[in-house]
Amino acid sequence: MRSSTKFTTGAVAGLGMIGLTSPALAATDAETAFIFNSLSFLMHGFLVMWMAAGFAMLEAGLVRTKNTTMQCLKNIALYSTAGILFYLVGYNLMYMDVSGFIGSFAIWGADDPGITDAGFTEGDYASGSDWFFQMVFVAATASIVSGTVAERVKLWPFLIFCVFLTGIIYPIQGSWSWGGGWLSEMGFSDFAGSSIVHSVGGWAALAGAIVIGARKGKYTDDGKINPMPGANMPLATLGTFILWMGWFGFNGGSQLAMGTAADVAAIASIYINTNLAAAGGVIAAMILTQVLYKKVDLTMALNGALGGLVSITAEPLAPAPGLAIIIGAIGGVLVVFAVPLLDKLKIDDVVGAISVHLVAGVWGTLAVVLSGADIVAQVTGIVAIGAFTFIASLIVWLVLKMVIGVRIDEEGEEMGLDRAECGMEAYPEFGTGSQRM
Amino acid sequence: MRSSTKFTTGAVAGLGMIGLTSPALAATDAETAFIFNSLSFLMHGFLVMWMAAGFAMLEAGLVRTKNTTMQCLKNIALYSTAGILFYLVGYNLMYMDVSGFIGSFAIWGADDPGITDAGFTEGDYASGSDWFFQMVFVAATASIVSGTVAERVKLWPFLIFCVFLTGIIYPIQGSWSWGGGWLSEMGFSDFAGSSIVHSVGGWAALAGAIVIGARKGKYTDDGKINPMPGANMPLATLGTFILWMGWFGFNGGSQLAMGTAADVAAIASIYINTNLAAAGGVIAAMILTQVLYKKVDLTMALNGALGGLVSITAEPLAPAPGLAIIIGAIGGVLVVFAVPLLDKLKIDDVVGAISVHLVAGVWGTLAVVLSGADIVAQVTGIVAIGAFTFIASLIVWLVLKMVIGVRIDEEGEEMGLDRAECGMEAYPEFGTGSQRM
Amino acid sequence: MRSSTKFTTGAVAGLGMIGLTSPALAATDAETAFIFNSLSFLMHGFLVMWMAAGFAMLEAGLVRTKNTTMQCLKNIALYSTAGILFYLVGYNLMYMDVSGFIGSFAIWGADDPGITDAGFTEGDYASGSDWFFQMVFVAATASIVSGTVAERVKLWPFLIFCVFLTGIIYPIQGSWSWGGGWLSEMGFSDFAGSSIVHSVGGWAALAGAIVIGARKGKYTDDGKINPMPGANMPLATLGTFILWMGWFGFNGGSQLAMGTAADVAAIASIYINTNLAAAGGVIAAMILTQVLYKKVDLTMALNGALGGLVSITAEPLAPAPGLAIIIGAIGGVLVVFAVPLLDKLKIDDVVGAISVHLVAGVWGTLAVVLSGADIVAQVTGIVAIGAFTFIASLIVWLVLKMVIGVRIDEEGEEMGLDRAECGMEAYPEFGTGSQRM
Amino acid sequence: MKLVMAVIKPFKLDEVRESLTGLGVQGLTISEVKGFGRQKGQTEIYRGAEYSVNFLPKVKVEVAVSDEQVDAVVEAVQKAGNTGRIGDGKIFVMDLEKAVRIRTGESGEEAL
Amino acid sequence: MKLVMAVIKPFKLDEVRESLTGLGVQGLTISEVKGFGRQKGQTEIYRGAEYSVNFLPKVKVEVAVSDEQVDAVVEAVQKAGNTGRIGDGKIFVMDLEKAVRIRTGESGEEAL
Amino acid sequence: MKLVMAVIKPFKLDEVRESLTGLGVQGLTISEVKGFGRQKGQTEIYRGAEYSVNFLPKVKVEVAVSDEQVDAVVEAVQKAGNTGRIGDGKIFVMDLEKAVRIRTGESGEEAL
Ligand SMILES: Nc1ncnc2c1ncn2[C@@H]1O[C@H](COP(=O)(O)OP(=O)(O)O)[C@@H](O)[C@H]1O
Ligand SMILES: Nc1ncnc2c1ncn2[C@@H]1O[C@H](COP(=O)(O)OP(=O)(O)O)[C@@H](O)[C@H]1O
Ligand SMILES: Nc1ncnc2c1ncn2[C@@H]1O[C@H](COP(=O)(O)OP(=O)(O)O)[C@@H](O)[C@H]1O
Repeated sequence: MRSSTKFTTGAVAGLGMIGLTSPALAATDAETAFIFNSLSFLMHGFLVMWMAAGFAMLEAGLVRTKNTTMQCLKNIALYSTAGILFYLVGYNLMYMDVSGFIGSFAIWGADDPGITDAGFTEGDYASGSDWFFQMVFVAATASIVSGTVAERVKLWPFLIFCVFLTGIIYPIQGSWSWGGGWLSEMGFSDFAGSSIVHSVGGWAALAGAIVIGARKGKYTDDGKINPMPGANMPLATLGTFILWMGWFGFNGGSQLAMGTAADVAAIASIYINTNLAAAGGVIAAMILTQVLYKKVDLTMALNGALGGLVSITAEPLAPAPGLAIIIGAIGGVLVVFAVPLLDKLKIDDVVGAISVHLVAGVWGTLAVVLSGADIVAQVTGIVAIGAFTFIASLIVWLVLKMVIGVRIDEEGEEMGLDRAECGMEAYPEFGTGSQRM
Repeated sequence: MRSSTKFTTGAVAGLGMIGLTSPALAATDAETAFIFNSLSFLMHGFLVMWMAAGFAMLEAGLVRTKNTTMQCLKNIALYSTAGILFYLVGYNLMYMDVSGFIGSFAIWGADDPGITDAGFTEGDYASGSDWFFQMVFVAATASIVSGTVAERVKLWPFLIFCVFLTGIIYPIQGSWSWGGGWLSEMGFSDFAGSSIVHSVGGWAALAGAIVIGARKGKYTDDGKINPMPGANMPLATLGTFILWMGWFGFNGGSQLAMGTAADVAAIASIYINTNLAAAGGVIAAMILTQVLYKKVDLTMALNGALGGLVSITAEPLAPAPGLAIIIGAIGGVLVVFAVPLLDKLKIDDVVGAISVHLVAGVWGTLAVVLSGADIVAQVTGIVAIGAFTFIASLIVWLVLKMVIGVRIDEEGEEMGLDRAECGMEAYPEFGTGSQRM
Repeated sequence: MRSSTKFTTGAVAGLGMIGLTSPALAATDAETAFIFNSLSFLMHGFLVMWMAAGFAMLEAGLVRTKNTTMQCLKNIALYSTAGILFYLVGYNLMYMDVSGFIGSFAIWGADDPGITDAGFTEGDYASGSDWFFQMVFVAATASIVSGTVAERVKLWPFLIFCVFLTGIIYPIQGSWSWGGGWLSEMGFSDFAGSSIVHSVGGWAALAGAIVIGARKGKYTDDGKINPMPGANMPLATLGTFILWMGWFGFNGGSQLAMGTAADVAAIASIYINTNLAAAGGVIAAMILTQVLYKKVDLTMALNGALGGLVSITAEPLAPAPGLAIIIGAIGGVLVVFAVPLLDKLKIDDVVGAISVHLVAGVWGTLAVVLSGADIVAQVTGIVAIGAFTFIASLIVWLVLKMVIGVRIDEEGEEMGLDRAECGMEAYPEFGTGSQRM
Repeated sequence: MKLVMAVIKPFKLDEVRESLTGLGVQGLTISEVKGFGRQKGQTEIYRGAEYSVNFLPKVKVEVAVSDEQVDAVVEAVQKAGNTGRIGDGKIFVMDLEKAVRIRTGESGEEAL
Repeated sequence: MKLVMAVIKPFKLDEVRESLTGLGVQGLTISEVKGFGRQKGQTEIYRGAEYSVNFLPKVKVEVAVSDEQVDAVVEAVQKAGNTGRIGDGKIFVMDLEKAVRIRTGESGEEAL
Repeated sequence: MKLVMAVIKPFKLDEVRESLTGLGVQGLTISEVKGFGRQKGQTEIYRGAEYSVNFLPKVKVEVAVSDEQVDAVVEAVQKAGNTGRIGDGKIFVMDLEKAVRIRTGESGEEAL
């Protein structure tokens, strides 16, 4: 479990927890605390699991109809892959016997010595509850990638990339901080993963977008950008609401405990800040697009919510609510500027995932400095995690490109991945669907 | 927090809680109770937050395609606005130092004196958990309005209305009852807000519908009603299921405690009654539309579920399950009759929100009399809350109308708010979308 | 409550619970355990309730547009019916004074003698929390049927079938095992209901499909199968994700307790196995359709997830995670083969519910043998439950067919149930909808 | 007989239909089309990038009429479909050699 | 050459297509249209308010044929599209001056 | 005047439109159609059962032109719409008796 993160960033709560066990008169007993802590992992874990549906709906709404079946398929497949890989390799690589730069290669197994046939003797939480909570995080990382490279990456190469991302790349960099490795020793602080989860997804997505290239026709030779509007706005909205809901689990559960009054009060603060940062991101993105474009762009408002959420994720506990609104609003503003900037660089990010998760993720990690983190440690973490993830991802994408190819052929891209790779239309009776008449 | 409500309407449970702390042998200790109470606020709070998505989907499904992007945007924007305003003004206006008719103007701040570095000393729940739970309620009120005035109200004036509704109007009337003001002293009982939340939303919506007027072409001069069918029934169904799920949080969390066996048993009863009232509303609406129209109207069944839920909200604990079914069924029946009645009055309520939240809300508040509430107090509450909210809303809407205008121009209404104000189609490849060929 | 199941299949945890209450030093007190146990029922219960939305979306996505409104209506109606019937008859028939083969006819009422005005004295959980949890299970059974017989069964006959299924058939067979009847005494083990819930739904669906017959044009006389593709793939995907999420409640809550460290650790293991079995089902179905058909069929991947989930439901606790993946993967494989097989037998199952819930349900019940269950007891249970449910369902369907007819007339089937029985299009502005121009 | 084919603005459909039934026209067939012409589409912005919509939604009305009716029909459509603003559309008239009512097999003007 | 344009009931499409291919017709083009005529739409009720649907879904079949084939084609469509109930639709025949196959540039009857 | 009606592959629409505007054509009307012809649809598999899609998506382009322009227009469409692969579609030319601009009431070639 993320032990060292706890001590680094959750210091107040952490101390609280130790202190709180002493006054016997009113204190929670050890087994009750064990249950609360485990329950927090489980409840918040199912909320984070739900984010997989959020990513699926967001992305299914932002691609064109001809690639929608594929986008759904990729999302359920990557969530499945992430779970299996994190079990086979990832968890132990990230958390077991971390030497500083890497954990150990082994299949995960539950370990609760404190629960015996004679009853409970000691322990902080059920080891399985922690595993479950960590597992749903790694899936989020892979979801980020799928949005960026949508509409042209082939199914199986994409899933193979996810195998490496969730089994190797994510866990190794995760071991540096949450696993108790060198970054955590340096004082790097990333409460729930603005960098460790979100920017990692963003870097992997960026590497993918570069290797795979833009969708055919997205950028014309004369420098024009040719928008390819998403097919289903309510679906994208639903996805955003799901993610917003899931984020209470993402950030709230990252308190890693609920067995004391101080812990549950901390979770309450985290919920509030998480919610208000998202709200700040929405309002900022709306005002900004109104000013810039004279119309309010819904997809930017949705991205703004996510930008706000990613921004507060590195430190959702310490800031006062007012500061959380501001941190989130800045996240929303960054997203609105980053999206067209990436287009100018001809980096084709279908759903804005790089802007949301990488750009706002970096901002969020820096913003921890406002709550007292060491700027050098933060920058070191951002750079180290970014460099490692980007380079490792680039290598995997390039090898895949050379060996089996990562991109659908032109004809398949034209007809859409749904017919080319799935043989199945997403909406056969709508639009130009084959089943209309 | 809603202290006085607790004593007024949750009397049995409240007494239980006091009594239960004495028998030392088996009782939950104070810190454990603190955690349970806070957890109830948080868990039920995220369920109520989820209702924001429910309203968004319900409304997105019941408007026409050309206004769907806007409806999604309004919903995520109002939820964001409500949170920020409740933080800046609303909470303290509703709950802090309520003098009888109003609280105080101040920014909210967490206050948990019982949690110190030395550990937990005393307290009922984390103050932030209560804030979070109360905040998601106010958002529901604003969501109700957005459904009624859909398809013609302009974005920014609508959001400004939400600022007043969530920052001022809702909190002031809320201070009278949940804030411990004059209505609560009178014995007015509204457990989870049939009046305080739902009818308030309904009154504000009614004022809006009157000031803004009906959609162009909805009512012809010869008295004919011209239906404008909602564009996406599965979305409306999803929204209803989300709201139903969220309502367990809405009503269950309004027990305001989970730290004793009696409290958790009360929450269980509330879940059961909430569920069965909704079920009663569905079945009643289905049978009634079959009898009246020879066909079963899905949108009425969905509205029936919501009518049942609103009806039971004023007292979801005391009734036996059988009575809950009946209360809900009457709610469903009222909705089926109220919808065409409003049309006859040329009050154009796009999604039926006035019928569901105002009409069934009044009924639900009256139905508390069946569980022993004082009829005079109930009627006083209904009238006072209604008169204040309706007049205050009317003023805000009228001022907005005069100053900046609240309604899109005819051409914009014809082409749809999505293109007129968002420049973005909800379904560009479906129907007559621009991206089909 | 499912007392005997607990002792049969949750033996380790059950013993643990007894043992754990003795060591006074660190143990949860009785009231705290009561709250935890009740909370588990409530929290897991709302997750299972959410599955009703999952079935609705899955089925709404897999039918054609002209039957989508009806599919939404049936799902919200059956969920409502199931709750009311389980209250009026079902619960007591299943759990009260079970004589071996049947409980008693009586309306359910909460019974918590351990909670008095003087406080908590004794008890394991709030009786209402248990009722709520059991109620949402029976709704799942009815949902399964609605998917199979979609697109041709009339509304009211279908709902009358649901009355019998949820009020009589399900509770009677349930009394044999979870009610403590003869099957449980024999040692039949079905932790969360691979047979008791899922295969029961599957058998009832199979009887329905046989009595009602295939959709017009599905099977041509020359033996050709004429696919009728589902209209909305993202909706079907959303439904699957909702079901997946809800399944943590379905299986996790079936631990029936959370008041000890051992229980919460068991729930954690159940979450993990549930998740990994679904993942195994997805990956297996994807690889298999790629190999068989050279394309990856999204609907099969979705069915694969559900097949994996159903497979692990009979024993989600005991297997190691690796075994859970394999059990789920086999479930996914079975589904991929069962779907075309049923088509060959001209059994028209619109959404694949028989393959998912019956076939994988039988497999899952057999797979408990891998965790030590007695094969004779398992086979006896599968056969007894299957025979009873299938025959009883067949009788109800046949009587309905004779008395009021179960199938829409040809013209109505051609124009779709939405217009024929609801007078309401699901997507009036899309495809060939009436509101397009 | 003649086939009159008109391309009009979608929101003018009801008026056009009513003016035609006013002339005694018993039936007509419409379809959704997109038009390119002097009227240009709005420029939209999607996620910061501009684009223009070249083809605008129009409705095509096809009505078969007798030779005597054709002038009145053309005039009625022209009047009812007119807003005076660019993009109102066109009316085209073609010769119709034969018309058959599928239900009865009748042909010629009785079939209309 | 002639252009035969038929407006038929949607569920008759397969039968019409089969009867045409039976005559040796090699290709045809269909589109979704809505028809207004003697057949009236059902009256529906939405949330308590009645409304009638004026335009009913139909399918338009367009097929270019040689002058010799035209009578057989019209007859085939009339037979296959017939249910005997109101709303079966119409067949219109127009003169076709020229036909070109885009792929090869062939024109005239070879292009069909 | 003539009415040129072309059935083309959807992704060729932009090229066809550009080549027509290159000739000075000011307007045209398009619609979504489905074509049946020599080009056969892919066989798909849905949940283990094979099916073939008979009708393939095409775009119909209708453009009214003056008699002088017609040959150039047909040639332009044939060139721009050509991929050389089966299913490229057809061009049909019909006589147009009258054209009216709804906005102004102008008729004849000025109306185009
Ligand atoms: N030459 C043409 N052939 C076919 N359709 C045409 C032609 N010119 C215009 N149209 C149709 O008429 C519509 C209106 O034409 P446009 O030039 O925009 O305005 P106006 O009719 O006022 O001159 C176009 O959108 C197109 O559908
Ligand atoms: N004069 C007409 N011009 C063009 N289409 C027509 C005309 N009359 C009828 N139609 C088309 O034929 C369809 C059937 O016509 P209708 O009058 O309802 O029945 P019937 O063909 O049995 O007389 C209509 O829905 C419409 O699409
Ligand atoms: N006789 C016809 N009448 C009307 N449309 C036709 C005819 N023949 C072909 N078409 C249209 O042209 C399209 C292409 O025809 P097809 O035979 O597939 O290829 P090609 O044009 O290369 O010969 C068809 O899909 C159909 O839309």
